[in-house]
Amino acid sequence: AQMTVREALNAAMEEEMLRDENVFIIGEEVARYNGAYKVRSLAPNTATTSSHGCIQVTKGLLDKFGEKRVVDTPITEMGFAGLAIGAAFDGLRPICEFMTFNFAMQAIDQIVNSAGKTHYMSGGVLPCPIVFRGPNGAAAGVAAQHSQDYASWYGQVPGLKVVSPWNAEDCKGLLKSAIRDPNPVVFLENELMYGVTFPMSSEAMSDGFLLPIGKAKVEREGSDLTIVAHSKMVGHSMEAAEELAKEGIKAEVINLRSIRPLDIDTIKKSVKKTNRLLVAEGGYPAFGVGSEICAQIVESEAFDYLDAPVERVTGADVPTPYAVNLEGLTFPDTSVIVKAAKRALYRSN
Amino acid sequence: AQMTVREALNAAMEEEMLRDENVFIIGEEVARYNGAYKVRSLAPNTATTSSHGCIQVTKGLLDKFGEKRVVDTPITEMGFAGLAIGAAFDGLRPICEFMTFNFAMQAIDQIVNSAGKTHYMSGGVLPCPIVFRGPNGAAAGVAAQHSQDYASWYGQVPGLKVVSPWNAEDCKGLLKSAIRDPNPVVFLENELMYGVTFPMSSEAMSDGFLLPIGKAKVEREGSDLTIVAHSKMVGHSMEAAEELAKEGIKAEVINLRSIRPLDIDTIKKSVKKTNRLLVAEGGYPAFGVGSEICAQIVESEAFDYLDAPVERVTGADVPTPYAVNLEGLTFPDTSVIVKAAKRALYRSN
Amino acid sequence: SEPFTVKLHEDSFRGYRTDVPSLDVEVTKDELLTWYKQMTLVRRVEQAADALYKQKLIRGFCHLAIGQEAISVGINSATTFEDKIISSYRTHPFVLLRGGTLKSLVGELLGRVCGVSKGKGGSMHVFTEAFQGGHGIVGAQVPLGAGLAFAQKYKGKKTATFAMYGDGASNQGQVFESYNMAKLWNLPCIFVCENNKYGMGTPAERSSSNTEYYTRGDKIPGIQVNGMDIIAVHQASKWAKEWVTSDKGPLLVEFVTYRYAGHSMSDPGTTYRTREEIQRMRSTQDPIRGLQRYISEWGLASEDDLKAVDKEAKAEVDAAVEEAKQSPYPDEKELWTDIYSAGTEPPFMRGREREEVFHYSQL
Amino acid sequence: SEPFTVKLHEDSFRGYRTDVPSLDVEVTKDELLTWYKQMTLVRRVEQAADALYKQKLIRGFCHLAIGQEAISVGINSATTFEDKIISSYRTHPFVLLRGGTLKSLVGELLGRVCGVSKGKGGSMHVFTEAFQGGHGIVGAQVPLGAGLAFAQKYKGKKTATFAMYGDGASNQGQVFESYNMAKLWNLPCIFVCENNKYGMGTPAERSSSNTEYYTRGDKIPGIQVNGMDIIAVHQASKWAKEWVTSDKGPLLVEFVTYRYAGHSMSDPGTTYRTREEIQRMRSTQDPIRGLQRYISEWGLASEDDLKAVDKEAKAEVDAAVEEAKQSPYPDEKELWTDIYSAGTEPPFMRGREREEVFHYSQL
Ligand SMILES: Cc1ncc(C[n+]2csc(CCOP(=O)(O)OP(=O)(O)O)c2C)c(N)n1
Ligand SMILES: Cc1ncc(C[n+]2csc(CCOP(=O)(O)OP(=O)(O)O)c2C)c(N)n1
Ligand SMILES: [Mg+2]
Ligand SMILES: [Mg+2]
Repeated sequence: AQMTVREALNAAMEEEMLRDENVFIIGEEVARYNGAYKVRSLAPNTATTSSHGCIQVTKGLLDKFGEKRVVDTPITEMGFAGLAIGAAFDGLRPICEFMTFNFAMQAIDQIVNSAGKTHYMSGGVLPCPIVFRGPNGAAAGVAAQHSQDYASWYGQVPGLKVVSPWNAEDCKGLLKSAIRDPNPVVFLENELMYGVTFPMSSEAMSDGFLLPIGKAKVEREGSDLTIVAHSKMVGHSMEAAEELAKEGIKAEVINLRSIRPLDIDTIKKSVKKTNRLLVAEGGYPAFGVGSEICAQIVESEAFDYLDAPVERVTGADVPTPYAVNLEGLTFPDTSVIVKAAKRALYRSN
Repeated sequence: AQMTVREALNAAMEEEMLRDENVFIIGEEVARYNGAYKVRSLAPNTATTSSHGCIQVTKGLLDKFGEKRVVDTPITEMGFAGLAIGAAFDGLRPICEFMTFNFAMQAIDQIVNSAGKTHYMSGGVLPCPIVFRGPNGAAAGVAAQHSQDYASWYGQVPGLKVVSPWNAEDCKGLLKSAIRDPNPVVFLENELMYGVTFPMSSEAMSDGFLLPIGKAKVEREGSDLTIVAHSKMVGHSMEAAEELAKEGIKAEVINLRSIRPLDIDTIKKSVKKTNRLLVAEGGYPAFGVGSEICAQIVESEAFDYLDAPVERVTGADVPTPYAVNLEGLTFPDTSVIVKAAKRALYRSN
Repeated sequence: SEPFTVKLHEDSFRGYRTDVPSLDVEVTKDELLTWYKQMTLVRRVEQAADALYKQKLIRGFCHLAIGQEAISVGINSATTFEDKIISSYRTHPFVLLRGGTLKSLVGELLGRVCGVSKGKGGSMHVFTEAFQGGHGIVGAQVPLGAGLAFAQKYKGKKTATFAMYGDGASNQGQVFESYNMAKLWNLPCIFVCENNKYGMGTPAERSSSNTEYYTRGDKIPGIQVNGMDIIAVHQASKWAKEWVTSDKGPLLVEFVTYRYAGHSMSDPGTTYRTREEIQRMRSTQDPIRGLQRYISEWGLASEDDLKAVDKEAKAEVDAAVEEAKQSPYPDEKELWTDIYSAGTEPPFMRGREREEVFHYSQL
Repeated sequence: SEPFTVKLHEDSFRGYRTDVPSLDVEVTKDELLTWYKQMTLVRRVEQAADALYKQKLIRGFCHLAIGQEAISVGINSATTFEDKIISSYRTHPFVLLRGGTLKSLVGELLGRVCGVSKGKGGSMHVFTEAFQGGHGIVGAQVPLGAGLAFAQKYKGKKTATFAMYGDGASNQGQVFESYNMAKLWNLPCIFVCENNKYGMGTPAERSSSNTEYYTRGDKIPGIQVNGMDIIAVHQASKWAKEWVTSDKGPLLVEFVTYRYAGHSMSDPGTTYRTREEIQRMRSTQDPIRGLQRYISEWGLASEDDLKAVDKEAKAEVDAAVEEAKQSPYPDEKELWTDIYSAGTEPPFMRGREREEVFHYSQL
């Protein structure tokens, strides 16, 4: 079978809502509005218009579950995130949708301080089973304020779990796990991926399909170089591996899936085999996912296996510009990964 | 001469307010309330009570400059930060104080999106000369929500400059530079340092004393190991260097001073000399200052000079607990730095 | 004991878009004596906290509710443990009133393992099964409270949430966001503004363009209540609970009160208000003395009886303080527990350097 | 030309805690014709944007102000370039009205170097010296506006700030925080709610527990204005500016209006409202036709004159679109400029991998 990322997310929510009365969805335009908040996506291999605001991600759920469980909110991120957290304190299992994580920045105090820290500060008295989800990072042509990647920010906070899926299976299996997790989970989708279709195994189609949070997946095996990526960059990394293969280079591609917990063991194992590491991500370079993985590898026994500097492929250190040519220079693509990969293999320069 | 960190900050503001009519201070309890919001600090070599909320940092300024220029706000971080940014858009030079940067999380959308990105998004039409300041990281015994270190979060954002001073000279020279800087500057103080006295050179006492944002300072020269630190950890690093010296180890200590721009050149130069690097910070370990410095060193020519893995000394990966014994295990101190330093030198384990 | 009716002072309530609760209140002797005892206990424990702070046994912040005892006791008296109460950092009383013990409260203040939050939260962060905390970020608890009410409604429970905040906190945007959602969705949420006239050193008039806090909910009706009179607080809280549980939507309740001490222990509390003002409030408005006067007037207990209550409270508190002091600090393993729910942690977490690693298999 | 007095419809204004502006408005023929021309130009350029978006020449979001032209033109007519105006992402008109050219507006939409923001901001982020943007985070512009007003007061200027937001945005907490500070500090800030009945797909009643937006400032007086009548908007804006510049503190102004198109270009705009509703608004309330009727009624211009204006507007827009299309994309160096003020950048910044480094010495 096949599914778009959007359908996979939708299915995950529907299945979990069927399974557990306490699961509900809350956010802006999640219920009545039918997919009208879109931004045109100019990325190749996506539909020309992809949904922004995820309305299409929650499409149909209102009809199936009614207004009690699919709740449209006013545009008050801090307020409705706090409200959802309060509901989780009482044992409900909210799925709190942000139109994008850029808008969640208004609610980040609630996510980090109220959801992330209260369980600890209360010595375990107040649980917080909640999922915060929505598109993270850049869409196409929406400029600086709408294009930030928050993986490392949330990933920094003990008390949160942070997931950044790539394909439809990831989305289905990880979102279902996130909804069942008794901890607050930040679930970072990618708008440019919503319309992309992926194959689904029959296992993945079943409503019992769960993927473990905190485990990376080796998407492609290889022996010459390890490429670690999350979200949309996994796709580019797979393409890069394909290109490299044409030149006889065997790249191993690891789909990180979770940012916290970070599955460093899988990466270490791979690096010990390949002796070369490249991390690809779409966010700002500084204090990013690549930096952390590099640091963890360097301070581990894998350090001694490194035959080349760890390469970081990241978004450029600029507020995302609108102009198409400049935007093109802002985010990495397959060719940038190939370039850095070859450098790690000393085949260029 | 000598000054506490608090006095140095106060002097910097007073001098710049005298120099430029457009500089004003805005924040909670900055004007009328006289130093009453304190938390007891139990750290050694600080006064038993140190100011929280920086009231004492702005002490006396109301009397000198009046209510027009020293503005008490309601407890509305997002609102008054936004208001201050709006004022900066019109050419004023606000010093926007947060009682702590933990509370600034409510305003972080304004800081990042409105202050940090608007100049770029407007192609330079709207300037934003503003300083956001206040204590960052942990005070003593205030638990998880009041103890986070935001250096790497803000440091990630192109468009912001981020300063994290250590001693009184740093504070004076860097705060004055921050106030004069035409860009938004996030100025991260440390409450546990407010009461600490440092010597001040006569140059530093003058009202023309400016330190450049983006330049680190070698606080102590050495040849065996480079210790990079910012804020309070510089003091611990200096103590650690002293202890190491007793065993004949010559540690070089670099006071980072700025988080963005990050002065990697000074670090590289040092690492090429010492071949060993340790980074000490008070924040969470993941995606932190140490991770980024490690990554930048690894991807630079300095990588080839490293004779040992880069060591990161950080806060523990836990929401800060209140209990004194647990809190003690949460933040690094001199002995943790010494331990990791010796490991980098292969003198332990 | 037998219920009887007392008449509140006619200034006890003011209404906005609503009538006010009846001034005739039905009470029993037992109730009144219980409240007396509770308020006395609350004050005693706050005084003990004051002393412990001065002895440097309490760290960080410590905010006392002395002067404001009628509010916690009065709200509690009108609710069951099925109702939810959520508030700020000035909430020691609710621990005692809602399932915690004296020892567990004091233990928390001392950071001991016997504390309600196992010593991890400290003074600002106290919780029980029936009290949802204990929150240190000003204003953040208000949407959380609206969420508790949301859950009550979702579950079809006929219970109420009291979401409490101060006069200073009342200006936080998220408070208005919560009002709006609660009204739109008809949540059983009582927004309680504990107006003690100051937010830290800022008098209400300097923080709030409208200091009639009960009128700030726009379309949400509100009442103002004399928060120094326990019977008025009780009556108002009962009425408010009745209001929201009969599906009339949210309500604002402003309790006008006064904090005797500084904002927190490190604030002398006398730079932004006069000693006379404090003295006047203490001598004319004190909630414990006020109830004492009622009790004497109505002949429900003798002065000696009440003195005995006070003495007993003091003794209980003293004993609890001693017990709590004997309680150990949390085990070092507790550093790592409760970050995530037990059994759902990552395999390990990192300490301050790469060799400090905690493996959950060690638990 | 000679001023003459016209009488507005008696429903044009409603007041909250204040009288309303006079219904007698003094206008001149020149003014009316200018407004006609401006509204026509605005509509034409929005229609051009619509077409360009459909041709995929405009990327991302594109929000049109068709139907709402009277508001930008009317506010602008009551202000000078010394006044400040700040708003959301639906703000193309202000570029034209306040110092930008047609080409610089269209160029921005196309992401060309001739754009008002050098192509870096796009449709949502347009600015001129006299228009403070152009902000995409809903609600964030409101405290920014209060800050502009703060600066005006600080500098002792007798000017006003119009801080604009939508019916959906009106529920954002920071809007209330801004009200409160503006009232406390008596800022010359006019809070303008552009109530076009929907925030994206949500009708006002589902987002706002009080949909009379002009009454939501609590102690701040407010007026509601027919936002489809340019003369009413002009009159209200003049009156509002007069109010805040005479130190009477802030004011709320709600303009009741309607957006003809979808929320943004990707929204057909017909799933959450009926086609009939849209049609009714267009045919009975259109601001341009409304002014046209006045002009004919008062004999200020012939139908042909007005048609000529329209034709000219269309020609101007068409020409600007062609010119803008000829404008190059920004030079690649522009990726790196304006992150920091020129001359205060770090020595270099990092691109997507370690060899992509931009040294500012390259500039
Ligand atoms: C978001 C945030 N800003 C600032 C603070 C610091 N702070 C703690 S209590 C307080 C005053 C609150 O006053 P009020 O709401 O009246 O409550 P009261 O202390 O009088 O009970 C402030 C400013 C905080 N904890 N959180
Ligand atoms: C903080 C934030 N949340 C959500 C969005 C997405 N969003 C953009 S416009 C909009 C609707 C705003 O409606 P309204 O304020 O009525 O303005 P209108 O579009 O009608 O002019 C939403 C939800 C955003 N940009 N920022
Ligand atoms: Mg108060
Ligand atoms: Mg609208």
